[in-house]
Amino acid sequence: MTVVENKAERAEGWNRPQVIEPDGEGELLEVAMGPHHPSTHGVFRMDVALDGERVVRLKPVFGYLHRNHEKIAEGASYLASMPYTDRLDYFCSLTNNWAYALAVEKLVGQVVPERAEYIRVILAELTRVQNHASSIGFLIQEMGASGTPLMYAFKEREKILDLFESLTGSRMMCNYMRFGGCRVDVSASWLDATRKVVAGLPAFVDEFEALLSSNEILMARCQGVGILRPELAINAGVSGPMLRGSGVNYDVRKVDHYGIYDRFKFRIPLGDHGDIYDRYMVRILEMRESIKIIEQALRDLPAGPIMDTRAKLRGFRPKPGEAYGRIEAPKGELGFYLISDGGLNPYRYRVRPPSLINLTILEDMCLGHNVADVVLIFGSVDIVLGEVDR
Amino acid sequence: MAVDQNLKIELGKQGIFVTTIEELYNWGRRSSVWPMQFGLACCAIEMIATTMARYDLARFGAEVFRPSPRQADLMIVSGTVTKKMAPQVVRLYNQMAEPRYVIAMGACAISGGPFKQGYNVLKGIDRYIPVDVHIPGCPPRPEALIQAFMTLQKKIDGQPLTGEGRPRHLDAEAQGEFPVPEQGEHDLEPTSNKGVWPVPITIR
Amino acid sequence: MIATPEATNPFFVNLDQIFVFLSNWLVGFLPAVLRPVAGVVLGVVAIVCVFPGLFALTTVFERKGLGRIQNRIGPNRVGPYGLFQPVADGIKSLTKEDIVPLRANAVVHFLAPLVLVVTVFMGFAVLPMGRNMVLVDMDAGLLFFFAMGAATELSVFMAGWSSRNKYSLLGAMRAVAQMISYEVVLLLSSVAVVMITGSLSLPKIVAAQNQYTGVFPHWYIFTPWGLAGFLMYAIAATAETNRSPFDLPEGESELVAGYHTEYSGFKFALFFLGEYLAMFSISGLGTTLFLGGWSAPFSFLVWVPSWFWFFGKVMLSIFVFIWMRGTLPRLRQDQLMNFAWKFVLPFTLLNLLVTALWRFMGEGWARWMVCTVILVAAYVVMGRVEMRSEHFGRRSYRYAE
Amino acid sequence: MKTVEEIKAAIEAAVPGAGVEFVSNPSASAQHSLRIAPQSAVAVAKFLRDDADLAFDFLSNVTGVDWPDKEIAEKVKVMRWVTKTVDGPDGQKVDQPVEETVEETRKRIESGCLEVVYHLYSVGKKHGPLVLRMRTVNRTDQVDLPSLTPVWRSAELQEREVFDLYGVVFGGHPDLRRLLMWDGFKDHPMRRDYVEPDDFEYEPTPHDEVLKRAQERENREQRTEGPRDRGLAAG
Repeated sequence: MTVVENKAERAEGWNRPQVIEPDGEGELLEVAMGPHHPSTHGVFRMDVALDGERVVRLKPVFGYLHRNHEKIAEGASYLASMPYTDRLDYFCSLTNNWAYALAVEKLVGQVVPERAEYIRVILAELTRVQNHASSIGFLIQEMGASGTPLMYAFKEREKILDLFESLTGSRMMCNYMRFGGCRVDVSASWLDATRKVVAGLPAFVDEFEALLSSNEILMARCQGVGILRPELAINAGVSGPMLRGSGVNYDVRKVDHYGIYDRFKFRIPLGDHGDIYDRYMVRILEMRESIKIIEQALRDLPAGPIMDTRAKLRGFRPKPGEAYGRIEAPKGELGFYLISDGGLNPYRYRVRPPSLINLTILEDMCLGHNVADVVLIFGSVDIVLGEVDR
Repeated sequence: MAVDQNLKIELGKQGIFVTTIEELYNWGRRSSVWPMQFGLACCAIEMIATTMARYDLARFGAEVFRPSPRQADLMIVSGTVTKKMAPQVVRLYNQMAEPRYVIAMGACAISGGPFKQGYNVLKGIDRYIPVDVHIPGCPPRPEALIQAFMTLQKKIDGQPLTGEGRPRHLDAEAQGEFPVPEQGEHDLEPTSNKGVWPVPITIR
Repeated sequence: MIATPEATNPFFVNLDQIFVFLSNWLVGFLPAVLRPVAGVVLGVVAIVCVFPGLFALTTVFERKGLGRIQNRIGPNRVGPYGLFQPVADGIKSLTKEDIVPLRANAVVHFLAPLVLVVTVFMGFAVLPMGRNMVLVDMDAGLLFFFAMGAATELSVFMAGWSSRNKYSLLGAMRAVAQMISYEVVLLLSSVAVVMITGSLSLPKIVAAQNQYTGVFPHWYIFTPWGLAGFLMYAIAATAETNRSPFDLPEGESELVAGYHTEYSGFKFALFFLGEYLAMFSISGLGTTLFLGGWSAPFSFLVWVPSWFWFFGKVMLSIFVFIWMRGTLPRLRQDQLMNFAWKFVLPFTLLNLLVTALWRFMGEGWARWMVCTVILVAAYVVMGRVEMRSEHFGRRSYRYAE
Repeated sequence: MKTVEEIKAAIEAAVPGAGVEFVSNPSASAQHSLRIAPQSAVAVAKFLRDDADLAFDFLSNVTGVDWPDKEIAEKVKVMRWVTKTVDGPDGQKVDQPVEETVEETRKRIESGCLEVVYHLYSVGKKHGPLVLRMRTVNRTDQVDLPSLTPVWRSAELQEREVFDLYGVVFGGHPDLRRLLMWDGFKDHPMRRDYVEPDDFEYEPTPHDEVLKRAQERENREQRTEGPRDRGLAAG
């Protein structure tokens, strides 16, 4: 196997993947992994060319779940798009809600009451915990562990979903946040239930780690595989745990201080190698930090209103202009870009999907690796097709 | 050729169990429905949740999710079928071995659901393949999927092996392969399989 | 042997030999010319009935066991405790449509599952499943077993190649590479037993282990070389039967269903059956070689029928297989091969040397000490070198405020 | 972070003839943007990325926007000679041409364009966003823009998406294919004048515009296909 650098692009350094030429003679085996394939988290296709079992070329094909979210949102009022955001990244509907609400609030300059901000933080961090747990579960599932870690993750996820359901009325599609606040207030009994669930989370993470982190097969499969260099990661717009796994200290919660994140004490875990294991560990450590944030938020939750009294939901017509709001969603930087022409509907509604952009460098990470590694690398990116194709 | 129910119950009390080929066959089919490991969108997550510890579809003997369509009996169309994906869904259905069943899970798989206005969204998978059970909801809860599963079992139980109402795979004249739609310049061609889905008439 | 009151009790002796008597009794009705043939036929029928039944039981056991590991219930709707689940699966598989892909090689596609099941069944012929319970007491029984076991590779490759499916082909390639590599280890680890026993006949190997010091048996697993050999055998057996963590040939997440991707209906069921039968036969052999076959674990338990011990030990190893499946992720192809050729095989060869030492050092504590020290030292050194060369290990992480 | 005006000055100093234009954003977010000329876009982008102070190394978001051709009706005051009856000097009525200002409505079509918006952040300096915009000449034939993928790899898939959904052709993009729709698809569905295939049944109780469209469609179908088989639907 010879790795040939593409000379024309060497000047730019990281802009194109290296070209790998097969050693042996004979044809390459072209395999279309997907759109129906057990490992693609839904409907995603990778056109892979294999030399033996080694990947020589990999072209992702998107769009199998392109549901025209942006087009529909441009024909609907601002509030009517809120339920659609739930279905973007269907693991984390609450963070999607928040990102959209944040963008609209920026557009019209609305303030959010303090209690609502705290509730948002609690829900977003709970979402992060359940998303990371299940994404790790899927990753290990892809490694062939016949579902046991996934079952453990989903056991915990169900508890968190119960909290969501009792608060918002739906397990997955919460449709909870509003421009200038939240839809319903949390009750004391909900808070008690949340405290109970949160108290059990550290034990769950410990159990998870005891099962997985020092498993030698897991280490052998993950360490040194799918390395992503920090320069390339930044240049390719990679965000979230992927970026931090490559050792880049960039977390929108710390950079933008949106919401009230500057009031909480938490740390950003960083990996040094940028391989699958680092991404996995960054997710585990982020869960621990999220639990700390939830505990602080539950402790400090103030009383007060949950909606800005000046907020207007019906006949909502922002002044002409535009706004780009972003948050640190569990999968990375989730942004909404809105252009208003003064009408009832947004003139342009754009989602910056972290899952799609994190896939830009999929080929770079996979080249030269095994088919089995491709599956793992893809799993470690942690995507949701609803967000990739929108 | 049904055994008299009363006689059967009476014999059962005496410790003699009577069955017919039909019953045995249907019992076998219904007790071992292996779904295909196939998810499309949001509903797929609820489908996974159904197989997980709390809801545990395995109780019905249906936890053996086969990744290969050849070995699967049940296709759970879980989520939005886009026009880009529809030909593949039909192809996968064609690849499955008879007897095969389809559950359309969620509003999108039934009718396009909230994304009905979309230019790339297929307005219901029953336009191309026959669906046995529809589950409403966006997404349906895991309980709903279990309910659909039990409905499917009931449906299988009620099927005679001969005569009118026999399942498709025992009908020599029935259609076994369904035409795969082509992706045209603006839309899928044809937009529906008229043999499976007669265009509904709305009377206003 | 310490003769406990029960061991000499005619009732227990009869119970132990019940199948032998039964067979002799049935054969007794026939003319003397036909008796040897009839005895074999009867044995074949017994094997063909018992092991698929055990297979059915094991599938339920596995699904329930995995369920227990994963905090759920498992099948419980079909029959009491879900016990009829395999019956339903069987009826379903039998009546399901059989698809042969258009471009597949139909003959080979048809033969592959048959080759698998038939050869696996033939392996059972030489396994002693109880006192005097062996179908063919062959002098070269072990050799026969391995000869039959090698045919499974052929079947897997036939299946993968004839399907004309890329995933099948990849799966078959993986399977062949993996099985041939581990076949070597499987054989060499058994050679140690042959060296000590001095016979390739499996009943003789069991007889050699069926002795007791105090209450403890003389099983080979209780010697340093035997333990090492058993561990290597267990690893190779897991790989040979394509079980987790060595289930690469059908690695679901990457190769859809591996070599049997294109198989449906009853042919697929045959593959399923063949896989489990291979598990039984390889566990049976492991039991025979290292765990004393049908002999009781303690001298005061010899009154329990010998066939009970054999099947008990086999099911115990099946349980370990299931346990591993519920716990461990899968290895990668190159890691698997590295593991076979760089660690397991050298260690097995070393074990042969140690076995030879054991054989010629004579009785006494010295040989225990020497053999144990050599094996432990080799294990530690080789393991360290292996891990260090790959740079694996736990890591520490830094935080940014 | 420097203000947008300062950045504009810096760009003009570094890239002569950059043609940068300041676009104000009147909304509360106050995220003002810079419109750059397509011919100097790559140079500007490289400067923004490599400049030590700005260091916009993280391209977050690429958005396509469609500004369709607008029909502008404007009232124009026109001087015109009008014959008017005026009182003549001798008391008689005389027709005389008089210059007069008349209001007239004129319709003019303002050519629309496709716009691409880039949101930049800096990972090292932790500032942003800087909004860059580029416009094509029109929406039909001159839809070329330079690709910024050579500068930020992050634009690769997003520019493909804009090409797919809006039809902006990015020169210099390494792999410009459709991203979301299938390859044989001909339209650009996110454009505002795109007509989606009318292939769904309307809800049981349509009203207003939806009812109109539903009836139109039914009429159309009856004309083309004739009466349909009602047997199954009735049952």
